[in-house]
Amino acid sequence: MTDLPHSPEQPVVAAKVSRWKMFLASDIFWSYRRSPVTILASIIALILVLMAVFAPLLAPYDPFNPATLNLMDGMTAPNTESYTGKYFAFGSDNQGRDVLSSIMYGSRVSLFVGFAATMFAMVMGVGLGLVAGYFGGLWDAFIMRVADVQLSFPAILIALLIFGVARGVIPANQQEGAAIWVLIFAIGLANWAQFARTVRGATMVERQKDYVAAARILGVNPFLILLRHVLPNVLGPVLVIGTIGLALAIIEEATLSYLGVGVPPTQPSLGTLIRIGQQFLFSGEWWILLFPAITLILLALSVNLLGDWLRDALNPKLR
Amino acid sequence: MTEPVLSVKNLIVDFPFHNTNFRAVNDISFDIMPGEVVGVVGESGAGKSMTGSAVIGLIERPGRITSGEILLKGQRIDNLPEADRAKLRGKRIGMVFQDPLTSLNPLYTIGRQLIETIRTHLPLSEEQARQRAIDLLTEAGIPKAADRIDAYPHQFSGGMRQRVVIALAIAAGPELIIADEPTSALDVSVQAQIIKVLKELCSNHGAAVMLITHDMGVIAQTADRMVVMHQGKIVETGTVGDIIRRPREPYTVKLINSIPTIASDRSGAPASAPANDDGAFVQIKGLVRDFELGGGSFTKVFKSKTEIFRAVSDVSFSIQKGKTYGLVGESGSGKSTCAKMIVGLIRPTEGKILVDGHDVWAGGAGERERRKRVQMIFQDPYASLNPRWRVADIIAEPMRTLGIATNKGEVEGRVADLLNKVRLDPSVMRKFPHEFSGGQRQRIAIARALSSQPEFIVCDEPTSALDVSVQAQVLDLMRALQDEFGLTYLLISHNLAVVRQMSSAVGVLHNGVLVESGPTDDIFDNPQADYTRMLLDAVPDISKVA
Amino acid sequence: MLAFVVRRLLQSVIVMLVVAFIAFLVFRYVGDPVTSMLGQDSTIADHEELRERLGLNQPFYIQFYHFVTNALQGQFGISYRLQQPVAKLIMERLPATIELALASATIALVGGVVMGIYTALRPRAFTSGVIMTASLIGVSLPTFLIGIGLIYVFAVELKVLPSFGRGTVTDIGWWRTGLLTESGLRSLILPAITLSLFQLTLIMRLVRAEMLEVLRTDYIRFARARGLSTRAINFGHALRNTMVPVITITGLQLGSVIAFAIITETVFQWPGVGSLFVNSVQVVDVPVMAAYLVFVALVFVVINLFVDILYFIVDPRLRDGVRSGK
Amino acid sequence: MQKSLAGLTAALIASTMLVGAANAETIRWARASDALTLDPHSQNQGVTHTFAHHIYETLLDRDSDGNLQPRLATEWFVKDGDPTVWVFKLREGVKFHNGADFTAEDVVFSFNRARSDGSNLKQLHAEVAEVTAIDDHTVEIQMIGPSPLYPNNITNTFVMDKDWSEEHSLQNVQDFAAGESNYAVLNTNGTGPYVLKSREVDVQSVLTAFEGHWADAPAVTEIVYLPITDAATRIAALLSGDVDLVQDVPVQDIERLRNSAGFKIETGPENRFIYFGYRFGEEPLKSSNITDSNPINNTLVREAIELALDRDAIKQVVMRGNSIPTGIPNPPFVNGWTAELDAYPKPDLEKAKALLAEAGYPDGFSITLDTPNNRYVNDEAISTALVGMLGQIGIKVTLASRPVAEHSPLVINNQSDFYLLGWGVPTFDSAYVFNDLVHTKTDKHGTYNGGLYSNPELDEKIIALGTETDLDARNASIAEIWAVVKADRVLLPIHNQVLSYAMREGMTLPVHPEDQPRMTTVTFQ
Repeated sequence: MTDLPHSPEQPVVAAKVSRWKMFLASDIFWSYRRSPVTILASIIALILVLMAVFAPLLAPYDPFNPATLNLMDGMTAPNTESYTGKYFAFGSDNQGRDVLSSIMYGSRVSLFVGFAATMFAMVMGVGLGLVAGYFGGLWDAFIMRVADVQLSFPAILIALLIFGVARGVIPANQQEGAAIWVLIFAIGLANWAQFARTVRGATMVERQKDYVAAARILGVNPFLILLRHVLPNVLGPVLVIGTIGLALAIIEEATLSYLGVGVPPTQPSLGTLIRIGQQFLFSGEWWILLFPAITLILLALSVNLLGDWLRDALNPKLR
Repeated sequence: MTEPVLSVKNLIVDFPFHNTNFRAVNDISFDIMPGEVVGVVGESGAGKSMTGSAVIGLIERPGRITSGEILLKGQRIDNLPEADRAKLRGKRIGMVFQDPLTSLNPLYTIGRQLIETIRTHLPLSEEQARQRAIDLLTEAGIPKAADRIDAYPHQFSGGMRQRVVIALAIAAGPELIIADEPTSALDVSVQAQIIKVLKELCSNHGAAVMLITHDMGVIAQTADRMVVMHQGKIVETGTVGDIIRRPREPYTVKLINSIPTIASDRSGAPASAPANDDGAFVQIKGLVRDFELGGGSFTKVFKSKTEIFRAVSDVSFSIQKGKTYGLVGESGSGKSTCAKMIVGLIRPTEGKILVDGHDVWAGGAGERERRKRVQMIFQDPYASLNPRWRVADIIAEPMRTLGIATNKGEVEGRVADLLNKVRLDPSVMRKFPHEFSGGQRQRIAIARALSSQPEFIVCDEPTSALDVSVQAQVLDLMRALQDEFGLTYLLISHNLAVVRQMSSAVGVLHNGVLVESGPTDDIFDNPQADYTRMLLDAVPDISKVA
Repeated sequence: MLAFVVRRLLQSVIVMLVVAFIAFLVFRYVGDPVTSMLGQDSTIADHEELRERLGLNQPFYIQFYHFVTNALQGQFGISYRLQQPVAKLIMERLPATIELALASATIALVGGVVMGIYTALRPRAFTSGVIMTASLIGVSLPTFLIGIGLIYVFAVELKVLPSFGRGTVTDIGWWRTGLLTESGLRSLILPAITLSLFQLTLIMRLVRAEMLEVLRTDYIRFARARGLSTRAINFGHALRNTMVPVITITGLQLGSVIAFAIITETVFQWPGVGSLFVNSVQVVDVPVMAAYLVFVALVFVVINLFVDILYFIVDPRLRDGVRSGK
Repeated sequence: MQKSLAGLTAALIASTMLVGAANAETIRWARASDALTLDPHSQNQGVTHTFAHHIYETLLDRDSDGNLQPRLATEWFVKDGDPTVWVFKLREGVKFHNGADFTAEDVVFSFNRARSDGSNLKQLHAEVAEVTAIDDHTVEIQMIGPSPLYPNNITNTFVMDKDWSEEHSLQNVQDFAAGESNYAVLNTNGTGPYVLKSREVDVQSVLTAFEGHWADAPAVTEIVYLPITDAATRIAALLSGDVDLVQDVPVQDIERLRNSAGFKIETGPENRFIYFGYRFGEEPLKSSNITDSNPINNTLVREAIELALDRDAIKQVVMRGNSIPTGIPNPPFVNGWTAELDAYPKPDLEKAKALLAEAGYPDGFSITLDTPNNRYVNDEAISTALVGMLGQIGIKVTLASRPVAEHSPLVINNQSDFYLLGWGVPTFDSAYVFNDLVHTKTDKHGTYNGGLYSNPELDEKIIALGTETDLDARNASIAEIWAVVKADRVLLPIHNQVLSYAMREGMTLPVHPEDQPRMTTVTFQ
């Protein structure tokens, strides 16, 4: 590494850090360009996200507005005429909802839950991770023990319990409005530990660096140091976990709805759609399960692939 | 005449990166005769290590040999299939890396690693191999080799590990040893021994040595002939004596001149300082620092007693205003700990630190004084600048934090001013650290230090991460600034030459104890403490060239 | 070392207490056991009376206290749903879950490590790319769907594997194993795969990442420079160093396998503690739920301890209390 | 339909006597959940009873049409001159599995046990004052007052062996608070047609035919009982040939199974209706945007809601034709049911809107509907459908879907404004419905009257039913009550559930109205 030429005064590919930093800058884009899989993944992800965001504009029907549904349209096969003479590209489900539209709106819910939950987990995890890693000592011990306990239970279990509590604490008549937020809280709380662990590690490394010392010499407030100096330098790995976490959160949401807790059935998420469709696996209405399932796979897969690529691209050693 | 062990002909190594092709080694040729020690010298990026890798055939992707030939004992090897090349490694060409701490597999005993290597190349039984391993270790100067052979790497000191590494390299009796900066990671005192071991072992086993280093001193002491490289090209080749005494090429001249020499320096040393008096600007009185060994907070909770390690014990010295005090010591001598205590990063267990009469650890007031007056320059210019910040912000942080300048325009002005002071173009303030070379970064670090208008700057190994030529420039800059602002320096360094050049008074630190302190020339010319004497003898110096 | 183990155990106890406490905090909200216990032929009076008898009217910390004091004597009460001692129920179900967990853990470990090494040694090979991508599908689908899918293909369509249950079992003492009969082993395949997919992907990626890191270290370069064979380098030196960090994460993962089994066991009607838990949640069988959660915590703690000890064995630096590189 | 089915069954039963006797037949019987306990008096729950009916026996039983049939009792009648005493003549020559003889003492013991505190059956025997053995084969039951329909209450009260029980100190039913479980939870000694061979809770139970049984040997000589929780897995098990009979068949799979070779479906009405309940009283709803009054309390609104409800659509789409829409919360089996009451209005959105406007809610209102999602057939889907239907007349419904364990407490504790619930009528008499769903909520009555409907006149009539001996007068009174209930729309009935059993070709299991199929009634072709 130490061995690329430079006359000391020309700011070209100078020495160690500067060289791979430059790499990084250009290489993220470069490694992206030369990885067709990643390109494909990002395109798919983009399409799905746009589809979800603009569902109200794109979707042929509004499956979330019960008043527009006619039960008699239920179970219509793709591209056959329904009871009320409608045509559904992907068929309709047992409530007469257009599966295509449901997928669009469903991804909207799933993505929202996924993003929000991951954000929540990220903020919490990063925050605690920074504190644990920077201040160490009992702070560290305590936070990491909690993280251990947390990790000893699968996200699903935790989410289940939290959901139960919320059910009890929130007055019955407000629960439906709250449901989605409870879900976000539950999934988020179930996933913060990974972030905390990673950030803690990275922080412990950064804390030793001289630029932190330089700030400490000036007596800069520790939290300011964490925020302005350390945080920006530990965000790389966080980003990676974030992407993977997003996919994970979406799957977890699906699993939760399989266990009977989750978003209200009148506003099905991708996961709820799959849970519903799964009942029709043997009964011939394959489209109710197939299309949402494919969408979920595509979504999770593409997000994961992006996360992968990001991980490798951000890690100069892995090239 | 005899056939050279190694002869490199018109070697070219390219690194095709996605957008550019970068030529690491550019059409070089040289020979190494049997039993000869050839030094390859050059600054970082000169392509010397790459040459070594090319010879042993371990160039990392995407680098590759574009053209040229490498012959071992007249047989061409650069075009051999990987399998056959692998056979050469260790068997006929051995290699020693720079950092002994990372060169050994931490999970296996050194014995296992030796025996494995030996048996890969020589038809020996487990026992025979073990015996040979023990012999090698003994040869390499490992005491009680027979007992220690089953120890793990982490149970050896750096110097010892490097001995093991050399033993490993020589294990199968290769004809050529490539030593890539074998001593740069070690303390001077150890350095000398390692060089000795390397030389002895190689001559015993009749192996030629290709010694790659940036340190002219090492070459001067060790090598028969030397090859000077610069930007991938060979600048000059010849016997060590010739080149050092009568360098022909301008680059070589520049290189040699920029090397600080421990011999009493030309730049007219500052008048030796008067003995420790209380009027001094900086006074360190009976500084002590203890560390508790081992154990996280939980161990603390669960086991009552923790062994105490005294890193700094009763260190006292003082610095006159505008002068430089050099603190010399090897790694682990506690010099950095002193620095940290003085700038307020670590609280002293005992002792006082007075800067301009203010005790910097005396509560809020003291701290405020310290922040105003004391600043620090760090060793590694790559770690001391926040990579995510723009130069402007980095330099501005101190003045912002201390409220010296707040409004945007003023700050910008001052930053530009400081950049000029450190001989950098103000336009660079929009850039990020990674866009600069090591030397430039150190200048930025200095600018930051000056930004709070301190009177006293602690410089912890300010140049040890830099090439000699750059080092010279940085040292000049520091001198100039000292004169301009009447700064007081505490210069911490393991490089005696640098210290001698820069400082008016010197202290020698050994295992946390200040073994000797006084005016520079006194200490260098007639040292009292044995340790100091040992240090001075150990320093490889081109003036000592055979 | 001993001090370390003791400390660990102490922590474990705390962990489990915390878990149990949280559990009780939560239970009051997951539903009302009484309504599920009394059929529709019951009066409000009956409900009150039963609630009183079960001590459900006491504040949760009292209930918690009773739970702990009883638990300390190995008393976990009797299941509301099945009216049998909880300890007995869990012991009966334990073998099934453990066998399933071990099976899938083995699949995950072996598959994960092998594929991880492969993809690390051939980072640019096409096959590696395929493996990397394919492995993601495992984590891109909810477990229940994967399970149903496998059943549909292998049981319904191909009729090659059983669709549910554990097949014929044989008793070895109190341990009821399905590993000794052919039908037992065949019934193990689908659930084990379903359960392992997630972990497999995870371990594989971890191994790959770590291996790539290790392959770039000095001592590997030095090993090359000494002319050691590629095999010796990759599997002798690189792999072992890779394993050090892998062990921790893997340990944690295996811990969660047992808990993850909840879904898999439900889908495959696997008679383990997981399905027991799900059935208990349906009717708010508090004693079982509490015991289960504590049990999971225990498993995790034990595995963690085991992992740390393994750590000591693998990494000499730790034996001498030197901070490990990772 | 069920009639013809029953006829067929009868015929087949006759034919199989021979077959069954001839060759041994094992049947693998899968359903959603396992019997909770083997203690026959501990749980009053369908699944548990169904299982128990194979090991233990009751004095009286019901046939596929729900008519009372003799079982351990051969005759039963009200004692001459004393309308408060029921006399039961017991079958002779009946033996318990352990060989002990079945006598009146056993009946007395069992009934007292069923009435004891720990028992979940005690409500069914609330009217009983004392049970006495007249001789070895006669039992008299002294009621508090005249209770003409008492025999309907005892079809799930199983008879245990007194000596065996005392030997294992089973006088009391399992107490949940107790530390350990009693002997009867895991061990049995009944007079039933099958003997428990092995049992692994939630995994499988094996029963074999009891040679010493008083009736003819059944065609099925061995039963392997397999609980499979997940519906899809359950069906998969049948399709892959791992089981012969699936009891709880998801409606959406019925058609597919009916049409696929090698499988057949038996369907029949269940004695259980599904209905919506809602909040009465002036107090405003918790979950509505109308905060000054309770729209539901207005008859017009309730009528509007019913007019918006399209029962036939639910039947066709949600239930796949497997339901019997009804206009009255009372299954056809039950005494008091009439075709007129059962009639329900065709949906009429225009009229519904008009009614809402007339009631003062021209733009509708909002309300939360609570629904279970794991209890009744497609419960959540039904509620979801209603949300759509009400949406069309401007009533904005938010749906709260919960596991039944969280749902039923809401109803019992009157915390729900609007909820879905199902109700079975084990006594086959309207009084049972009135007691729990219509009577004003007290700690003895109206337990599940979550809407807090209260009508003092009805309450009197309902109480009176309990003691009315003149059946005609009683039925008349029932009819009057129903008239009011229907007029007031106290409950909004949707349909009666239809049961479907799926089985492999070559066997037949008739549907049991209480979903308590007996393997003794299985026949093979």
